[in-house]
Amino acid sequence: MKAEGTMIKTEELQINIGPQHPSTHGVFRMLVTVDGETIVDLKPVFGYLHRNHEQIAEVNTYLQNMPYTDRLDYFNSMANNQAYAMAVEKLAEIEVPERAEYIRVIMVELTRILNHASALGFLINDMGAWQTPLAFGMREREKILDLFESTSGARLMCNYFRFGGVVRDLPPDFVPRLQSLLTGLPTFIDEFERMLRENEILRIRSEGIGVLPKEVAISYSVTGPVLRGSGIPYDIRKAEPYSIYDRFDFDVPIGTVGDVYDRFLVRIEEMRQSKRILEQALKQLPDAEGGHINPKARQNIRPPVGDAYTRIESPKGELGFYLVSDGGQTPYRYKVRAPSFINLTPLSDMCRGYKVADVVVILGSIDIVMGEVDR
Amino acid sequence: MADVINHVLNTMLGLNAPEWLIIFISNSIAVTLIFAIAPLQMLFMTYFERRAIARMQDRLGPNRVGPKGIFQPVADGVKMFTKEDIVPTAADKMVHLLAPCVVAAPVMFMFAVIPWGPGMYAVDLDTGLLFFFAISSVSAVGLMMAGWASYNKFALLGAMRAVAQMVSYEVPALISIAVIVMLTNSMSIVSIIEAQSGLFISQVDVAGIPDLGLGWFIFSPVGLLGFICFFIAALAEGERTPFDIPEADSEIVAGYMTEYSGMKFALFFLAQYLLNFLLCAITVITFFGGWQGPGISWLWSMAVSEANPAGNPIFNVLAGILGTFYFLAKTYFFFFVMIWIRGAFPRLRVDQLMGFGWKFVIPLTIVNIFSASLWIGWIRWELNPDLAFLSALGEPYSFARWGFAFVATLVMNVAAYTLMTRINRSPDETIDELVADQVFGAVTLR
Amino acid sequence: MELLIQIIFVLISTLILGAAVMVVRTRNVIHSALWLIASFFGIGALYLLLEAEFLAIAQVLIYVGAISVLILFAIMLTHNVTSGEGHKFYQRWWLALLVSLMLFAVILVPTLVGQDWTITARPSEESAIAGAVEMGTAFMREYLLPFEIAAVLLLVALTGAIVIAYEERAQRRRILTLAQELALRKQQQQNHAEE
Amino acid sequence: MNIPIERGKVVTVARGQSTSVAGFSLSKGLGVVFRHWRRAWFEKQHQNVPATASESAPNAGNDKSKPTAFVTLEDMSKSYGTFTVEYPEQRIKLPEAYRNMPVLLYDDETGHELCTSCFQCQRICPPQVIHMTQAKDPASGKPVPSVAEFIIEYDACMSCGFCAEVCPFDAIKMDHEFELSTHDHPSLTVYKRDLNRPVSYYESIAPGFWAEARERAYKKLATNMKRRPGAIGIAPHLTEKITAAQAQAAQAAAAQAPAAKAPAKKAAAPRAADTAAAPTDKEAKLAAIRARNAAQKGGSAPAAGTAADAPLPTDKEAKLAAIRARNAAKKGGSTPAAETSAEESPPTDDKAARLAAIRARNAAKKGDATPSEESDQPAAETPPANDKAARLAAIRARNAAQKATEAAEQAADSATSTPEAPASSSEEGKPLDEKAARLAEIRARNAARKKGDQE
Repeated sequence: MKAEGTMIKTEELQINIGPQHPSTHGVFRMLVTVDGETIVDLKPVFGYLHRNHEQIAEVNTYLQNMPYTDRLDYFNSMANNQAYAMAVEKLAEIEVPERAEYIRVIMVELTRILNHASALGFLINDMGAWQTPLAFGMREREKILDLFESTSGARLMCNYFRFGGVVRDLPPDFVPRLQSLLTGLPTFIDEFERMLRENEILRIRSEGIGVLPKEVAISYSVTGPVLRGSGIPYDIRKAEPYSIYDRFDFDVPIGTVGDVYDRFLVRIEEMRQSKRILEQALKQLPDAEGGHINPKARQNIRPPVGDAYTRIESPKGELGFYLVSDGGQTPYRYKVRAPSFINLTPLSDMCRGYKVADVVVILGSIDIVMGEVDR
Repeated sequence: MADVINHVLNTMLGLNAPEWLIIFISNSIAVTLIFAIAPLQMLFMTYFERRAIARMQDRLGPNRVGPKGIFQPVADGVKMFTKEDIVPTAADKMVHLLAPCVVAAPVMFMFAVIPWGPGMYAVDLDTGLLFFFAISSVSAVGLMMAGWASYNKFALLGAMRAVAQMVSYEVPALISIAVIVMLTNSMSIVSIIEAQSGLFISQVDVAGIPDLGLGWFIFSPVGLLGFICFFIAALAEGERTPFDIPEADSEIVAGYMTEYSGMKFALFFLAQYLLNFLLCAITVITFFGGWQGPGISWLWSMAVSEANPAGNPIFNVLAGILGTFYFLAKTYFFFFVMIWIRGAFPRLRVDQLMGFGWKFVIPLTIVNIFSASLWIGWIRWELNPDLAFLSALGEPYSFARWGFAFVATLVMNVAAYTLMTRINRSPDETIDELVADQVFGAVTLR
Repeated sequence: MELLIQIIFVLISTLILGAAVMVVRTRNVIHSALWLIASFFGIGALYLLLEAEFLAIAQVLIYVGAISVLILFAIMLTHNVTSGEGHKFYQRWWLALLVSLMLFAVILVPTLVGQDWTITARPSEESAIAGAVEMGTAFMREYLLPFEIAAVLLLVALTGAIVIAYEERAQRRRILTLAQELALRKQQQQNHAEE
Repeated sequence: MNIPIERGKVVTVARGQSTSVAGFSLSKGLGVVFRHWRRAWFEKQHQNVPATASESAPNAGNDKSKPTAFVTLEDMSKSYGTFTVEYPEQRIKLPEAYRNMPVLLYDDETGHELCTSCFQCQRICPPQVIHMTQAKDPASGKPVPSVAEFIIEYDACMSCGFCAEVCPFDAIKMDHEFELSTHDHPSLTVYKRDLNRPVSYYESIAPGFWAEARERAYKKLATNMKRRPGAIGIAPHLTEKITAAQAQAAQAAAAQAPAAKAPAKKAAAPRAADTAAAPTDKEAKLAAIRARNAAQKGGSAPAAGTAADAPLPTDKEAKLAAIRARNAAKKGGSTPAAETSAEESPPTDDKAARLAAIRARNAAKKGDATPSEESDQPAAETPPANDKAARLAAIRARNAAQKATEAAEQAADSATSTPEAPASSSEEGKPLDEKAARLAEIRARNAARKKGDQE
């Protein structure tokens, strides 16, 4: 599509970024057509990590699916567990005791901090800083993973939630260690911000890059920090408060322009809000003995015929589970609404007109995990 | 070096060796020394870098091979030797083989001009600085050859960017060095270092205070701005963050080094690290007084040199050791600053890098030349009857003149710096500029 | 010492001539450019032999550092010049040889004949304008005019290049980012609304 | 686009024009990095922790020549100092709940495995990697509550921990051993001989969990041991040792005081290295456990220490004396061991028949018995994932036919002993008439409740 006549014939180059590439966050390929340095068109290609998750789910019983949900967004296994557990509880009408709800909120908010800390680390890494911000982010992530290990037994594949509560109660040393983590967190976030927020090089590389205007964000049904970066204050924990999120007060950070810099600042602000929620949850944590699970809840359930869709605010966006039960032990249909997959769709529009070096930064700012995209 | 050998052979051992034999021996010793020291420097630098950047990231760095990981570079070297050297079939065999040599050879040339201590230099060219930068521009040709010979799209793109970056950052590097040449009236590196002795830049030796060798150029505003611009240009020349576009860019995998493996890759690596060492060395030589430091001149006055051939060679050795210590300490401090910057900053995009170079660094260096000429004018010009106002300042090289020049150039340089930063924050293309482009017919809406 | 210098001189000149011939003979354009660089190096070495340090270094800096990189850039950026074929000798190569010999005769022979080949004593140190200092003062004194004319010439070339680059950039197809496109479309709707 | 937000406000992130002169904020970044560099030389973030007994014991898996120091992140608020843990020399202290690969437990003293192959874990396992066969009494051919062969495919297991949760006998637990990398892939299909771990080992790695499960486990083990004839159910590598110890104890008892029925007393010899073998007898084993329970409860620990590889007892006579004393205590207070009818019934040859017998009895029991106290887990009949499960399904189908004949006979003398029978799931084959009726009634009740909620 070139204007005729005086145009200087420039040859369009097809560059393949990925699937095996240092900065594509997992196995993901982008076929980029480039005119000189600017990008004309970008075709994302994925499916390399497809593991037939939803078909396996239809063969397994409801309980047996729980460990598989850890492997969806392998960064936030607790958030996936919560979404799935809430979907089944809604389907089979199982109540969750108070203490279990608080434990769940604590775990998911810890996952949010861990996810944003490492997502920002990877984003700055794509911009070229040699792993120093990532090393700081990973240090905080290690601390949180130690807490997960002492409660659920595994660092990444926690498999900690059950229908009606959680597997086992918090270990005795969990609360004091979490409190010391929360005291240490502000130094990490302030240091991260002090190091990078005003940094000229970071501003040049991220201001005005990968702009996703409001209307386009809504039309692509993008959710999570990407949507809030474009300036729309939509957070499911506020818009449709599930579990006990209506008992905590926290703010919803939004950006103005919707570029990489806004999404960077929104994620930093969200880490602070998660810290606020954690502090309130720790104060209100009821210490009912054995309150971590509803005793009457049976794990091998046969939910009555019907369907249920629940959605939670996972660190990457709106994570939804749609379950259809035919009364049997295995779900008839099991669908996951993966936020990374939906947030990935506007990538081609967001990258058009920018330089090749910006593609990787824009992809990093969307923060995708291929396990969730390909399922 | 030659006079020491002459002294040792003739006076000490008494055999009157012919002139050319002495020169031959001293030069051959110097060359073997350099060819031994350079790779060792490179090995230590890789280890130094990995340990330093590890500590910045709260980790330990290599500590398994040998005590405290000392032999890690040796292990890397052995690995490089044993790695298979893959040459792409479609590659241009000869050029692919020659490229690393053309990149590494000039770097060894540049060592010839670097003085490690008082009297310890391989050759004292009276155009030393110019030689240094002339030879460094030859490696750009080597990069071009590597990029082209690998017959790989990424390598070609990377080579083009690398050469564009090196050529476009040579300009500010040379101009900011020209300022120092103006101050010292000579391009010979040895005389530049000797000019930085004493206490103050204006070679005004205050009575009673011995020559502490602290008269470095960095202490004058002209030198300070020159240092800032030169160090930025050195970062770009040595492809260090935030300018390491060609080497580890996220979209062109490893730039011009993509198709190289084994020992050829190690040669590129060697050339890059030695270039970084040399750029730090030149920064230290021109702005921080090379091997100058307290105690050097006192030792050197008693050593064997043209000034007093009857000196005791022991002092040569002592002065040499102290000089080398100062020189290496400063150089490794600046290499640490390079690592430090690498640990803290992200990378610039190619067009931003070029824009930064041409719109920020080069204008600053030109302003610096202007303020340097003012500096020289104020301090050195003799009394001129019709320039009455100058005589008010006292005779040349006087303290008053030096103070006045200091203040004036400081104000000019700081003003230039802030103005440049203000100008360069140009916002993105506004909508009406877009519309204007549309008039050109170039903007087509989909 | 004289003999040594003679030997070195012969070596360097064979390097230069050999490289120059290879520049013409090789098929691959890039190889010929590289041979050209080799010959530039040779000339630099000759200057050093004549102890004109500054000239040798200037030669290396300018010819090998800048101009050859420029040539390589030009070769690589133009599209199909580097394919390597099309270097066949023309059938009538002898005609080309004849013309070049004629040219050689017309220009060079009269100057060579008129030259008196006696080697005078080596010029003394101070009169040789070889050092950087003498060259600098010479530029400012005897050769000020050529210096200024060269400066003006370079300036003209520089501005010319910039103008061409701007024109080319203006005509290059502009790819709008999403935000710019939306803003432009909104602006156009406003214009239509006003009409 | 305004979305109502309670208990919090919408915060617009301040992009703000960088006020400082260019380069100043760059130096702020440098300042942060330098502080990390400076403090990394002196401070460490992981604190050293004393190693517990089990961890410092040299792990047979791989030779840890250097003494391993254990570290953990006690104070998590520290943000400076080196964070590296130098792995083989330093190790992070594994929390109690840490789970890697499942292992089977066997009691130290009696050598009996806790597992009664109730197939719960095989059914619940998501990747279907657990395979087992039930042991049979060689004489009568009837199934015995013990496992003959137990296989876990360690390479496919995702250590989700379901088997440990589901096991009613606390027989299978998640181990803390993670250094399992090996060259030969077949070795990752682990058989029972390599899966067995002594209870004392598990107690050392997860004291809290074992304390909770200890009571329940031992009570069940006691009843199960009663129903295991001969040396069935003893961990394979201990069989000769235990049988040897029992035989030798039996001769001593016979020589000393030949009782009327001469039940051979089994000397609960601790796992001596290679004492002579003696015929075992079920009552003797039971006696040993009850005595040890009593002794342990009473606090006067008998000579046998709980550490798995306790040092060899000084001499045999001291042990014998202790055992005889305990026997005397037993004769006085022990409740008559009810002989469950299971052993006398004619031994059918294959395992499935015995299974059917158990299920029949359960069905009868479930009809009148109150719901057993631990959560009733009718294992759902997972569709056959691989060929073994298919064969099992076929066997179960044949059982259905056989069950009708035996139901009446078993129902008469259903066991009165404590409800320890494995709550094996109701079968999905041709349901018994009253079971189907009951199921239908439950579903009706659910539907009613759901309609009630909708109004």
